Amino acid sequence: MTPVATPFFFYLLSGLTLVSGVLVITRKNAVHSALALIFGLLAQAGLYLMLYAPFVAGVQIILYAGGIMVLFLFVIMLVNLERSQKEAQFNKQWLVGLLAAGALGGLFVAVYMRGQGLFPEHAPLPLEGSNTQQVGVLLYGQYMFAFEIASLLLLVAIIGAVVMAKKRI
Amino acid sequence: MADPITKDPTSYLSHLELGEPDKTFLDSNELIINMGPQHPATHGVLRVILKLDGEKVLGTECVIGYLHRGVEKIAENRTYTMFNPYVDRMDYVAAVSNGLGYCEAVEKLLNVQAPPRANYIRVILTELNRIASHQLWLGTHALDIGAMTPLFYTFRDREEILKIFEKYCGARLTTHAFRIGGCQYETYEGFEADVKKFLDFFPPKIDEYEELLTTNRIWVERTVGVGKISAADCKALGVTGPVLRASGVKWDIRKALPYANYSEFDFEIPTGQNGDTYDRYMVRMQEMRQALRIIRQAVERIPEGPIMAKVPKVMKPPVGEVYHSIEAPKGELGYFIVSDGSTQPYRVRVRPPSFVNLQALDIMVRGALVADVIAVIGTLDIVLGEVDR
Amino acid sequence: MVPITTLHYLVVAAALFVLGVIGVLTRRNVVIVLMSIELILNAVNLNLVAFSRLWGLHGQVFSIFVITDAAAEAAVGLGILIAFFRNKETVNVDEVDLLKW
Amino acid sequence: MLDYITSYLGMNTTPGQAGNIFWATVYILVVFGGVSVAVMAMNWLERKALAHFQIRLGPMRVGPHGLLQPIADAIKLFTKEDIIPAEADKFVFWIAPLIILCASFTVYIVVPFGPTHAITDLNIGILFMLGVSSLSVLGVVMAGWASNSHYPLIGSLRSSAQMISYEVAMGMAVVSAILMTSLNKTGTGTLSMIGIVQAQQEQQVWFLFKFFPLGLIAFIIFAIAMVAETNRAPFDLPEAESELTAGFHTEYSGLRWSLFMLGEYAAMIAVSSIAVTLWLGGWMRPFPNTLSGETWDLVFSLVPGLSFLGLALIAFIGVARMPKHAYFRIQTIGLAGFGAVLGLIGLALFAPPVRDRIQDIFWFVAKVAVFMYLYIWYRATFPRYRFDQLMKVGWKVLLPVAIGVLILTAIVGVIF
Repeated sequence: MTPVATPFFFYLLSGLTLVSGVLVITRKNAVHSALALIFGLLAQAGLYLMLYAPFVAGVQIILYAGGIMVLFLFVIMLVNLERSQKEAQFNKQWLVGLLAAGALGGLFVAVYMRGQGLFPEHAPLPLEGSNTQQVGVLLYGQYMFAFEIASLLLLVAIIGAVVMAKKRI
Repeated sequence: MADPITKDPTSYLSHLELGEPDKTFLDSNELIINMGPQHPATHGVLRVILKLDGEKVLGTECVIGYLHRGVEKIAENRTYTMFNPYVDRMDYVAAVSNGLGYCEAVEKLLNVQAPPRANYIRVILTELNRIASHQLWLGTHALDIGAMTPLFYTFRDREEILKIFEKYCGARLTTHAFRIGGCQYETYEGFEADVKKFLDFFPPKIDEYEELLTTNRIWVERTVGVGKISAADCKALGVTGPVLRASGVKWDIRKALPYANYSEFDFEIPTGQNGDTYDRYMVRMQEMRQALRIIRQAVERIPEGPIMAKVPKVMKPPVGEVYHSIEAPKGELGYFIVSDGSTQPYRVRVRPPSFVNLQALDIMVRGALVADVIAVIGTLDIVLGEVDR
Repeated sequence: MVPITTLHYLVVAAALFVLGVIGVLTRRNVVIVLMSIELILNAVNLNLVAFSRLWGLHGQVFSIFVITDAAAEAAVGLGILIAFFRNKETVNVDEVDLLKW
Repeated sequence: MLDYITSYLGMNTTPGQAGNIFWATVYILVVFGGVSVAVMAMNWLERKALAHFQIRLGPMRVGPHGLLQPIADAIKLFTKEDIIPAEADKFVFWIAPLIILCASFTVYIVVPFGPTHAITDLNIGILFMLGVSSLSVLGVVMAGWASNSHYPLIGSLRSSAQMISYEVAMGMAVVSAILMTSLNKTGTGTLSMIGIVQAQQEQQVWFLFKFFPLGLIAFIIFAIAMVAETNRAPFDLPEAESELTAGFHTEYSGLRWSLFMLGEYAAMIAVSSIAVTLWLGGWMRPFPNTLSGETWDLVFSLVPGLSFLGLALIAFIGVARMPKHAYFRIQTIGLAGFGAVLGLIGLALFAPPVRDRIQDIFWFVAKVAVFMYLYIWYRATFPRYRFDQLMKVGWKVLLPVAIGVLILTAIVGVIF
């Protein structure tokens, strides 16, 4: 596949990602935030496709947009947030937080400015055609143990969520 | 029951023990839902206030009166004859039964007897009407549970009954078929042939309905064990009709206190054991077959003779009171009439089966799911015209 | 136009990360804080996938683990949120000041 | 420019893979337009077929045999007042139907109507389809929440729980089919929609019959789950009209409501095409093995034209049966014209170049149409499940069976 208009789509998708990121942290209504986050996640899936990672993009759509965000929306629907919409949206240390985040951003800028030359410019040929298979081989081969741990983590999370959220078990 | 004219909505919620309305339903897991009066599955203008925990029903409160026309009060300002058509408008899908009950009650008060031929005609029409009523019930009940098709099948076949009614008395629904003392009309030519044709036509149709539903897996899952009510609860609440019989009580006024000339016919009272929705369905299906059996006997034995007893033009029943009840398709339909000797009844009180049966709703749906409420409202077979009168 | 290099992706990821951090540090609503954490995880994912174009597929495999982790985190976090909301009728993070209630 | 346009025609791949923007746009327009027309046709067919199941006639007034009914409906819905409840969250209320519509139309990007007749062929095709079609649950949740009313809220909670639950069983069934694609000489499976059909072509068997009865069971699981996934009878609880009036779209009216319907029907066609691709050999004609050879190829390539001629014949029979009365003249002419158009299409399909290009699409569409008919049939026959029973079927019956089939498929695949 020859990529079409790569820079244009890169700027479009990354712009969407960042704008929706800003919306996530500024909206009053949590549902609007969630909606923005969903759009951000989808745009990011597009970025993954551009990075020749179709499998991750698919997982992103199914798990993140279709799974986790539904969970978020569910909880937002269950906890009535009307009261919290009327209260102050930002906490008292917001200035400190903003400064800290700014410092972090500055750190990133500095690192990228310094380390710009360290990235090899010519990327190796992407393995798009058999990407899923390669990922599968790695996942069930080299990272077998991590994979099992992840499944255990999910089990623990399920039990934990049920125990906490259910009134009577 | 709260006053339906009250503007204060919380006055309905008396026995649901509500505090202030909950802000969220996660917090308390309680949700108040207003089902009706404009709702596709409440069979008219019934309003049910449901208190839910998620989908589980914690309690119900029926609000009725949206179809109240003051039928009983109207009776006090009409003569006995003039009131006769009004009763048809109570249970409008079983108008013939209503008319029969009223006519017989007044006859009892006047102490006259309808002639035998009139009684046979009455039995034939009443039983036909029982079938029509059950057909309407089956169609709407199945539609409530989600099966669309039986509705159209039952309406197709109900049409045959309505055609007989129309030919007999000119009306299809609110027939006003009977008069005090007998029947107004002699049977039309070919009446017996029409009825016999229907008798042959209908049994395969019942099989067709049963084929669609009785063994349908989803239908069985939706109805077995749903809306259970014990015989003791039925008796305590005064529930009658197929609902009572499905709980295993062999009580049918046609057998217990025979009226018209039901004692001359040979038929059985179908009963169920579990008192759930499926049993009520089966009981009603059996009742349709039994009704056919009665009609067949009646149509074969129908005698010649007068159709009207001697009743005075101006009816002035002696001072006194009478209670007469018949087995309407929905249960015991009773008329209590007090006469002060004038041309107009002093008081008429109707005991409508739907109204009494509706009480059982709360017992039947507690702990069930929202979908079961619909199934139970369907299976109680209520007609709001009769509940509200 | 400048060809798109890995650095471009890294800059986007960094910006997303900073946005997430701002959200976590300044917002009071727990749901939005959790969503900001998702933003941070996504920024990490973007970094991993961008690097995987240079150094093989390990980054992509790791990003799948990160997504798994995000799912677990969201489930537990929202579970805590529901339990918290049931007891205190609020979703403000600065009112979570007791270890046990 | 002209070269650019014609250069694609010689290629043996989809426009998306060829990177040809012009043809990709054309394909997108054709597919989306075709799906919209199919939804309208489905609307008419559903009302008509359902009516005949129920001894009614269905729409008869607008156009001959109600053929113009969908158009009349569309005009009515477009001109209807668009009500937004005062307490609703306006933005979310506005965007929810769009999400459903986008989700159910986007999946058509990878639907393989033929070896070259797809907008593009992603190598995560099936994953993409499942993922994007699962996004419509977001629209449902938002519609229910934004309406700010109890019935839609319960409807959307039911709906999202149902869609998420059945997605699991559905995914398992799909995985067992994908597993079968890897059972060829090279041992590499594929997620690409075109690749899956080609795998069936290579292995000379529809996956429905592969490892009988394993493929069949997986297919049945998918066929049940897909009905639940699209909220159709007997799993139509989210919009169970006798319980929740109309479920999550109770508060919607006019254009927005029609967007929901459009999305729902488009999703039905989309999941059916997944089923066709995975188990029923996609665009392949029936009996490619037993009835092979030049003559049979020719015979089967005539079927599209013949079926259109058959439809034209039905239309002409309808013309002959029309009452001979001045009142029906316009209707008769209209029906005759419709029949003539069908007949002309049928004749055009006999021309060899058209025939070769079109028959893949025809077989694919014909197989999908069978599923569409099944949907209508279910709706006419079955009562509705209750919510807890629905969950029981999903989690306690379909999921274990699907996992069992998956494991057995893997074992059988390794052994043979």
